[in-house]
Amino acid sequence: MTERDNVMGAPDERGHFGDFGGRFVPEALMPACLELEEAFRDAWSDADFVAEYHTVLRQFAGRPTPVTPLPRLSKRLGLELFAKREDLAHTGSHKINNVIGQTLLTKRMGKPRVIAETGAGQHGVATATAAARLGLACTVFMGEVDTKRQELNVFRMELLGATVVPVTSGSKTLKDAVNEAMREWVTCVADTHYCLGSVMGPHPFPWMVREFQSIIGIEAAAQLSELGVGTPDAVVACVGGGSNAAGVFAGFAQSDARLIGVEAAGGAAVRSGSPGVLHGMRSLLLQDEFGQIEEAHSISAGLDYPGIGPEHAHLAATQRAEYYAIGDDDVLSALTLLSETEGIIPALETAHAVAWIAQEAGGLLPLGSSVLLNLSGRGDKDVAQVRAILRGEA
Amino acid sequence: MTERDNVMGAPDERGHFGDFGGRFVPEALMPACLELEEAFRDAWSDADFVAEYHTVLRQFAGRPTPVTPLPRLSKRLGLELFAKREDLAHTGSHKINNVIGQTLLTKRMGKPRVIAETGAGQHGVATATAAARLGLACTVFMGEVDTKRQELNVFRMELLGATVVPVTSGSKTLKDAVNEAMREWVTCVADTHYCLGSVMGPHPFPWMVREFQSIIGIEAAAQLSELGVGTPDAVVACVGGGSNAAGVFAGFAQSDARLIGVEAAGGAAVRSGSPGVLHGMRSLLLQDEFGQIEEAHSISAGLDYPGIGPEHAHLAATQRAEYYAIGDDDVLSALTLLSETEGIIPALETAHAVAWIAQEAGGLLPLGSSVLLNLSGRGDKDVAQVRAILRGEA
Amino acid sequence: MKSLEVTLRHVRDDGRKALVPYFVAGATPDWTRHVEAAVLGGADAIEIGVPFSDPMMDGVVIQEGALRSLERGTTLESICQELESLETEIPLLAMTYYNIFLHYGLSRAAGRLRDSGISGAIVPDLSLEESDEWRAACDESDVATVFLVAPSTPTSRLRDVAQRTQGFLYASARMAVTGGASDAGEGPRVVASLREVTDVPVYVGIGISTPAQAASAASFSDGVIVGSALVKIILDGATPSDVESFVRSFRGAID
Amino acid sequence: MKSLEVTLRHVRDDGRKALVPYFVAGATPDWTRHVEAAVLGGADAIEIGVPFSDPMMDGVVIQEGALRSLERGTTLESICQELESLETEIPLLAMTYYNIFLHYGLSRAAGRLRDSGISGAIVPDLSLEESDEWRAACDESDVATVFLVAPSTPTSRLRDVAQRTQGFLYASARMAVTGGASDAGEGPRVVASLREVTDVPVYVGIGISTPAQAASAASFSDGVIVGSALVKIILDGATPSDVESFVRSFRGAID
Ligand SMILES: Cc1ncc(COP(=O)(O)O)c(C=O)c1O
Ligand SMILES: Cc1ncc(COP(=O)(O)O)c(C=O)c1O
Repeated sequence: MTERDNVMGAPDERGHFGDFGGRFVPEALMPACLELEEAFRDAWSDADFVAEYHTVLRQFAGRPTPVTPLPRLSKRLGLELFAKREDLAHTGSHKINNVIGQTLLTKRMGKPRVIAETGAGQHGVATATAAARLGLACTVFMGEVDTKRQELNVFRMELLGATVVPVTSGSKTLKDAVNEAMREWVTCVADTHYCLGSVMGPHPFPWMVREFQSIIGIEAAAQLSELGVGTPDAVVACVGGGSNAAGVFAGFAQSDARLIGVEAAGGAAVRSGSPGVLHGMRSLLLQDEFGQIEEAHSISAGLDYPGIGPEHAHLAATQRAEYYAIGDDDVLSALTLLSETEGIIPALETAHAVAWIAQEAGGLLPLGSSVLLNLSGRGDKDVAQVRAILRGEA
Repeated sequence: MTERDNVMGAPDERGHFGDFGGRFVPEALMPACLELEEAFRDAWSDADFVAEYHTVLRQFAGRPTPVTPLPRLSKRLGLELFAKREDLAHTGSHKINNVIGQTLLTKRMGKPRVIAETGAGQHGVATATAAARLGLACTVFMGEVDTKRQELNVFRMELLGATVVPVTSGSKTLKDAVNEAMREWVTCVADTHYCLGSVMGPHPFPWMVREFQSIIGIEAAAQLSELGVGTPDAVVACVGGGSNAAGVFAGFAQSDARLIGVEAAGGAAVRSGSPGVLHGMRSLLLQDEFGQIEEAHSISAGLDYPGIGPEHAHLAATQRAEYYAIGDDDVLSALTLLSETEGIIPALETAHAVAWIAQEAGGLLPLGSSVLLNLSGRGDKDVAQVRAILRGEA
Repeated sequence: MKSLEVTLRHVRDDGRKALVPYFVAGATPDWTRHVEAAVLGGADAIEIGVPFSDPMMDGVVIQEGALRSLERGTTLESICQELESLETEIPLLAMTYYNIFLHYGLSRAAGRLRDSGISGAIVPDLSLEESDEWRAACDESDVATVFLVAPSTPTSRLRDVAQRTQGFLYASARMAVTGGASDAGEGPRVVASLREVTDVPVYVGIGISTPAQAASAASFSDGVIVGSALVKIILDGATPSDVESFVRSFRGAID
Repeated sequence: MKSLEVTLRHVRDDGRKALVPYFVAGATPDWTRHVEAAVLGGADAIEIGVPFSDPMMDGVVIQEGALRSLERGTTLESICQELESLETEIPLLAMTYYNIFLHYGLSRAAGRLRDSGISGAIVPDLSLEESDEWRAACDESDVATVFLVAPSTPTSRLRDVAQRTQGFLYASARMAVTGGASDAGEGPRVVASLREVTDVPVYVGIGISTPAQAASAASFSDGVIVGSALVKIILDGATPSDVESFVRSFRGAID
């Protein structure tokens, strides 16, 4: 096996991707992590489970999502652009892929309840959705600040029958919602699965979530071939925790495509972070000189996280993937650009990837390059915020 | 050809479906209607055009949308329920099918601009989307009352590069937006296509829009077969102008399936209307004893229309389809029901169809019936409104 | 030939350009006085607009007139009743949208028009293709059906419309709904094309809001129709004598 | 055997139940006085909580303590410096999350602990599986690594953890983060299982907030850890003498 063959393979038996990953959790949660790992290994090698996962993705979540050529934006930028349309998946982003996998696994483990953390609410809505579908009880932890910023997503979760718990500790945002979900999990691990929303947390989450998201890249690779494109020169995705990026990268890890992750400048764990341990994993984190975790700051709640999934830290360290950062200012014009030229309003998270492509066309992306943009989510959730910003009200 | 074979066939050469339909427009618009009819006939029999239409639906709009079994709701109601998932189409409803057809036709006719009417904004957003994709200029007429109720949809259209014109005449809602779009069209018909949003208006619109929407029913019939269901006992859709209903009915017109349209009680043109002429068509309309058109009143802006497409009037007259009405009160609980049991928050429009199914399970729908619900759109656009109502704020 | 056409051909044969003012019936309580004043001012025929909730071919002024009229409770029936007391020799035409007649019943409507002294009807949303029933009903009651043509009407179609119209042909000067306009529009071209296919009188309307515009339109046609400009002064509070001098100013310009 | 364990085994061998109060270092300016008071009150060892921004295993009280401490500018270094002036014979243990040590450098951290008189460390988010590096660093500096077990820990795993822990085994009485609880939890069962696999001293913690609870826990274990209940009175303004009598009340109960 050459080194390339092993890129984005399984982590080692303790969940390490090179120097990163692992399982840094209270002993109380270790058995649950071990049980989950075993359940996942077992399910993922069970053809029936895999078939059910694919059936639900197809019948319920709307997969495969298409790859859309972007002719007008391509012309504008001098590139050959394609978008993998996770915005068309049920609930409006790639998050549903992961929660469908995890809720099916929850059922298989015989647990009647899931908990989840959420920032802007996308993962919370997705989890509440998948839980409703299977009749699982669902509690979502959300920073109090975010429950106020995203009232409507709170209400969507409630409509779906979930209970939303505002988290008042720490910075009252995503990072603290994870802490609180972990604290809750300790108390109910016997009958509750913690449905983590990105490729982060203790082993097996970063690996499992990547596996559940790899459908994105697997589909996209096949679709690009059908379109006659073959391997694109670059695959570009925004990175919060890194699940949509990991999912799309997975389809191209063994190819020659450049893999490019775009972080929010205010949450750029690769560019501005250093190795550390948080939320059960060793990865790159924003932290101060004493190892206290710093708050991330981004216009997009979904990228407002001070860490990154451990596999990304490893892909960065081994230089298989490149990571760049985009500031808030460039995000809005990228959102408008894609909307006006192609009729697709992207999520603010996704707009980071668009902004990077627009900025680097003719730069880091030579003119004429073929580029696959992972269009991780739709912008409907962000429209009120964007409007307020553009009108100078926020 | 038996009578059934001709159900939902083409209208007569003047656009009549039985006693309904036709072309009641100012002479100034007659040439445009004739030109459009010719262009449509020509395009629709041109394999290249049809192929392009299908390619765009697939690559851009996310078709085919899945048929989703609804096991938990089925069990609750004692039916065998399936949903055709138009909520997963790009922009969140079936409206995109029609506008993709019409904008491609606009390009083919060499016109650089489209105009459209919109109520809640779904058709406006869809039109702005398809126009952006093709680089067409786009102006959307929207009742002033609706621009205020649906500020965010106004902003979405603007993000997509469209101009939104608030209509201040009459009741300042959908009906008046159509009037105003017609008035505008008179002034610019040479270079502008009027992209009508439902199976209404003068010939060829009701026919053409139904053809562009029939993809819903055609796909659904094939998908139900794949699921081993074959012909369902009933196909149920909500009816505003009637485009999603016509689209899904088209796939089952020649089958034994009952076709059931559900109107809003406050806009029930079949139950409470009478024959008349409005907006270029002869159909069933809500009108007073003097032939003045009455305003419709519904919790859902998309059903807030005093008429119905002429083909539906004909299907009602010939009893091929049945039409029922659901009041506002039953709509909210239906929305909650589907959300909680299946993890799908439907549009308020769609919730009318859900409410009817829930109400008639064991009644007009015998227990054990197989039922296809056309899930015409997602409820995200309505969440703020529903929340305000449930909290007693609206 | 319907009485309307006989009368209007006489007007033309007399070398006179026809002047046809338009009123929204019922927009003000004294609207029939306005009509009488217009007759005094020199009108050759009068268009009586019957208000409809959804006046798709009308601009803001006539929309406003229709709204006010409907709010006052105006109906086709009330208009016909009020017209019965109107003393005038010149032809009256009803102008409204098809649904009003359809709902009243086509034959019944045509009869009611005739009984209240109306000899013609203009139904802007009734296309030639859909007009058989209405024309049949009108035939029973000697009511003329006046059709419109527009700058967009192709020549082949002009002939068809001209063949079916009765009384006169209403030539829209521009691609627009009713309302003021500052330019001359496409009237000359439209009328010239019509001359090649018909000898029915051709009146020009849509956007004629000043005596000068009327004079120009009359120079190449058989008559002019003045709508929004007149409705506007009425909505603004014009007295019957204001209306009379308004109409007279147009009369003077086109004679 | 690390010094910590030698000391704590002596305590047990003396027939004494160990009392281990927990403090958030730096939560108040006079926190070292509180520690001294606890020693006077009868503590057998002290847990020194080093505040971390994201205390995932802690409930609201200790979170609040950590927040206050961080706002006061507390760092691992500042704590160690302050401890150097503390005069006490009983063992001190540092309790914090792994990132604090990792960031400081593992060997450097272990050395710094030892130099400031700390002989053990409890790192609740450091699993056995990930602990090799830290234990190696601690070995260089005679710092004991204390592991936790929970009611969820299966028997097979209890043995592994017990084999690796140094000084004592921290048995969580319940599936919960730190904070008060009203019931006895699963302490008896957990401790009983541990007795079958190890003779290392077993202390019970998590949710012990009253002397009565402490007495009950001490009856089946070798010692008790009292955290949130103590931190709470300190955050509420307790003086050193309040702390002393608080600890004394627990001492009395377990003796
Ligand atoms: C649309 C969208 N894209 C991206 C992200 C970032 O998450 P991840 O990096 O795990 O894909 C989010 C998170 O909420 C999201 O909603
Ligand atoms: C989701 C949805 N369903 C239904 C309708 C009603 O339109 P139609 O009857 O043409 O399908 C609308 C109109 O806006 C809609 O948005």
